[in-house]
Amino acid sequence: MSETALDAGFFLRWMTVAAASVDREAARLTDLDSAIGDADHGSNLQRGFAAVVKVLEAEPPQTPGAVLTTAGRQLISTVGGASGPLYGTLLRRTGKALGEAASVTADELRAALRSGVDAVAQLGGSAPGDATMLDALDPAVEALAASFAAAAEAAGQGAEATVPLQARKGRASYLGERSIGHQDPGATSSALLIAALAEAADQEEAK
Amino acid sequence: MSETALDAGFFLRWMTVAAASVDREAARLTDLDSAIGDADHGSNLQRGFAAVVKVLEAEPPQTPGAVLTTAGRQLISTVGGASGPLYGTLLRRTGKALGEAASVTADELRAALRSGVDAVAQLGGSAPGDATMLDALDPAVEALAASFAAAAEAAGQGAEATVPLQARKGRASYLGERSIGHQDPGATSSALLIAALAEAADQEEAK
Amino acid sequence: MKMLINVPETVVDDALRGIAVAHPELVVDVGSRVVVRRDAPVAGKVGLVSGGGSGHEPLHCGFVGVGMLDAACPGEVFTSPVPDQMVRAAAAVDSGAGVLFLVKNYTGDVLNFQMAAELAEDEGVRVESVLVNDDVAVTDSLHTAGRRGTGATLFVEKIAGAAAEEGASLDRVAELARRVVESSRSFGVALGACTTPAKGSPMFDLPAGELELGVGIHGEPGRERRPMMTAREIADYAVDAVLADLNPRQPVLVLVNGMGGTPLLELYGFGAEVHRVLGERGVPVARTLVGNYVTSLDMAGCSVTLCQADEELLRLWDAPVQTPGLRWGR
Amino acid sequence: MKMLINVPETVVDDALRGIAVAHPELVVDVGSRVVVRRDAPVAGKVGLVSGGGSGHEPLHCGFVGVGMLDAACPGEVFTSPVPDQMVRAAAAVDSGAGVLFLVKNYTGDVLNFQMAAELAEDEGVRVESVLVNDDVAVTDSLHTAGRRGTGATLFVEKIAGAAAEEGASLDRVAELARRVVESSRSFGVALGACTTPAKGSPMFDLPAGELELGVGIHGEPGRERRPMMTAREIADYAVDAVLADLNPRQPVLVLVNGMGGTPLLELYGFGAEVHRVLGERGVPVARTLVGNYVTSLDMAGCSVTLCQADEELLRLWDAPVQTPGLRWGR
Ligand SMILES: Nc1ncnc2c1ncn2[C@@H]1O[C@H](COP(=O)(O)OP(=O)(O)O)[C@@H](O)[C@H]1O
Ligand SMILES: Nc1ncnc2c1ncn2[C@@H]1O[C@H](COP(=O)(O)OP(=O)(O)O)[C@@H](O)[C@H]1O
Ligand SMILES: [Mg+2]
Ligand SMILES: [Mg+2]
Ligand SMILES: [Mg+2]
Ligand SMILES: [Mg+2]
Repeated sequence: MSETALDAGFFLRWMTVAAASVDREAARLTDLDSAIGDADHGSNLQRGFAAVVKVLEAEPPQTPGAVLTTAGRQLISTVGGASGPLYGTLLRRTGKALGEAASVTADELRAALRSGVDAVAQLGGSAPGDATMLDALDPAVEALAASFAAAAEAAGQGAEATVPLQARKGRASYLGERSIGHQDPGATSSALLIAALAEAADQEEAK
Repeated sequence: MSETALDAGFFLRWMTVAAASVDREAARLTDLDSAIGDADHGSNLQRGFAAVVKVLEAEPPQTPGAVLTTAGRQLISTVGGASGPLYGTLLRRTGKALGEAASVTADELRAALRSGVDAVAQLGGSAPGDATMLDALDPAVEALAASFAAAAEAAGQGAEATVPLQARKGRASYLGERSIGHQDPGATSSALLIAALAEAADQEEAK
Repeated sequence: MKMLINVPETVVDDALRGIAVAHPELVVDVGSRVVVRRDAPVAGKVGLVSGGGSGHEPLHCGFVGVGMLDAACPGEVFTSPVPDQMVRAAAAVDSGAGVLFLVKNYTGDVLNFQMAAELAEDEGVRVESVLVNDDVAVTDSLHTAGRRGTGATLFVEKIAGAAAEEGASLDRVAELARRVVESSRSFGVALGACTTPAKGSPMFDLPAGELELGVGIHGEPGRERRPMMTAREIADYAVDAVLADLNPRQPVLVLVNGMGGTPLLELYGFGAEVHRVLGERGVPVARTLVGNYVTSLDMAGCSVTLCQADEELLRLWDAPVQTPGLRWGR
Repeated sequence: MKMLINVPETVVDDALRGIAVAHPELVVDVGSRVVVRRDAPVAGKVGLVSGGGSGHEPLHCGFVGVGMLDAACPGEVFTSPVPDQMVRAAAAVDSGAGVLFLVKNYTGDVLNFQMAAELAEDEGVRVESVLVNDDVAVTDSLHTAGRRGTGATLFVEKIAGAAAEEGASLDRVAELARRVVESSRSFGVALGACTTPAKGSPMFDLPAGELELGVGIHGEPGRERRPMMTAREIADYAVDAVLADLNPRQPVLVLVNGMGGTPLLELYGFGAEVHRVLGERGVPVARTLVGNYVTSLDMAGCSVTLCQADEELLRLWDAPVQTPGLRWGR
């Protein structure tokens, strides 16, 4: 894993790339959510990440931790639904774990993300295998030990792996066995989030 | 015009044939009404004539006049809508004009129908050419001077002649020019009623 | 088209049985199809009777109660009731002070109420009738059946009901009702057609991306079809259509009425737009009612009714009312 | 799918502006998306706050007023509100007697209200929360998100609201609310799917001639699809589903709820069938409410909620209430 120092600029880029990607894929996320949920996941995250970019541009935080806690707070205040508190908590806890350092290593980021993902599991009372965002996030954090690209790859596979699963948390769980055969919208957006992280890292290397 | 005496039995048969014909054509009448009205003309008359047959069978009146006034009263009490009072009045006034005779001639029937149709025009404030039932009834009464068959023919033509007319009375008038090009449901059911009269006359002759 | 019914033939009777269990304060005669407030006839009080085709609920059965109607006569779906019903209702609510028939202007309603009035008078009941004709989508001329009765019916029944409850005489209640009619105009819009149980399919074809302007409440098509408009544009169009025929010199009562199939969420948003136009046109608003009151089964769409209200009408509008469909005060 | 809207993005704000003009007795903060009764905070009174996704009107904003909620927090359509809204509402209605959050059991509502409760407590407001979970179509197990909150929300808000209005303490109001939750179960049926403004097309495909059993109020598909049934059969199925999970030893409150797109005429007929089944099953009925109260935009269909009501609950149910959506007494 590269030892590049990741500064606030890197995290700002991550959020900007993530927002663009959510914006692009909003209709697909909403379609996935309409099959097994209530057809709002795309517009929820679109609204949330647009607000995140706006607040980060207005007053860019100076540390990686502050970028993520600000973004997380903003998601909580604007998304609503299940995904607002969950994604908000993911970023806030990750940001808190990064502390006040001006830059962090990839390994530090991985450890922080671990505590963020654990906080999501705790808040949601969920575990990998329940066909939720955790099915993308959890393997992504593991794979991050290898590389950003591997994390993105693992998140994508984790999202796809929700297709044969029966949902046990969130709205999709109401469908019982009828939820089998559908990809979880939250796992899909989590894969986008991790892919955005890898893209931000690519841009970093290209600098 | 034949000088056969028309007794209560003849008028009972007219009503029975009319009821059967309305029953058979109810869907078509409702379809015509849905194009320029509120899609109930068929079920309105179906309900009404079923009640007419029921009351006439339960206690068959002894004179032509009584058959028609009973039928008319029953239509008023069961049909509702515009057509209930109008058809009810048609039969009641015709029946009243026939008086208490045990049998009547075709000419007497024609004169009685004339006063029935006039009563409809008065109650509805309408005249031939307004694209209503009068467009079938009025020419039918005239043609009855020749024969029952001619009356049925004239009523049918009168109904068809409403197609190019703009409705000026009843619900269809709300459509303004958009009512042009549709056959009036009430004119259509009036044609059925007169055709039933001709059929009853045919059966009479065949006896 | 799927419906929550048993068979089309029993829809009205089934509904009346439901009204009976839900509203013990009403006497529901299912066989005769008459709904009467339980304390009728109220001594010395003018009896208010209305009725019309079913499918417009809560109108009229849902407006029976203290401060509004004494009885309602529901016909088959979209078919006016028969005179027997009104005669029976009149007998049930007449305390000797007379009975007022409130009649929406449709040929069927007019003719059946007219016959009923003659029959009831024969039985010794003094009857007055007031015709409600507020729909500006229909021109009132010699060559039409005249403007339809739609949303203003609610204003008339409420205000006349309040006056009757206060003990006003038959002539006085009738005069007030006529004043409300003269002061009220409506315009309706459909985004989708309704389906009657008897027909089982939508009453008219409305292609995606078009709306029907100037519809009534019986699933009749309107006078004009246009490409789909925004709530803002529809509010402009409807309010201007009403104001072309009504020039209020006093604050207005506003009814933002849903046709049945439009969510309340959308209706409130539309209500905001109606207020905006009225503001832009300089028409002050006294009261606003938003909801599904004069419906057309599951038709998607809305109507706007304005009633120019002088102080007396406004006071009677604000008076207590206790019916299944409209309730406030006391 | 045609809607009476401007653009999907402003639907909730537009509706709030409409609620503001139609209900001057409410304070509507459109920017913060909080609706509060005008006299809040009422001295010494526990503040009742609820909220959830929009699209269920009159729930919740239409249940703000005397004898029911002190404040409501509407989210985007079918999306739970954000904690900032509940925190602001709690501050607005807390008289010092504490605030009760009434939360429908959906992951989003639960998480957002939970965060809000923590934040409000940080600001010195005492907060209790009660979870409403009445929908028997969802089994309540470790392996699901638990039964959904649907029709019973109306019973909980009404009865807790009456207790709070009488001056009951926070603990007491919360205890009563929990008793109503435990005593209530619901079952819902869709004849047609609803359309959200954001998606613009029906949320699920329901072929002609089929219905969806066990639906929630967010346009989620249900658990089973069957060939179309009559009102009679649907009533049998829904009531039996509820009674499988609730064995009332006391007379029940019955809510025959429309999902928004089903005409009131049909709903009353369905209510009669629900009464018939209850009679056949030997369940006495104390009160019946029929109407569109907990809706799902324009979804065609209905739900049945039963609440076994002891004398205290019944008395509180009958207590006066004055809100846009529910009004009686006084
Ligand atoms: N308890 C939970 N734990 C983890 N993730 C969850 C949980 N509940 C829901 N989710 C995730 O949230 C996603 C749905 O988000 P969204 O549609 O925005 O919210 P809502 O379900 O409230 O409409 C699901 O696809 C799932 O990945
Ligand atoms: N004023 C009138 N004079 C004569 N006939 C009329 C008048 N109004 C309506 N009709 C007839 O009644 C028919 C409609 O009957 P029906 O559909 O049963 O009643 P409604 O219009 O009340 O639904 C019309 O097609 C027309 O022929
Ligand atoms: Mg969702
Ligand atoms: Mg008709
Ligand atoms: Mg009709
Ligand atoms: Mg949602």
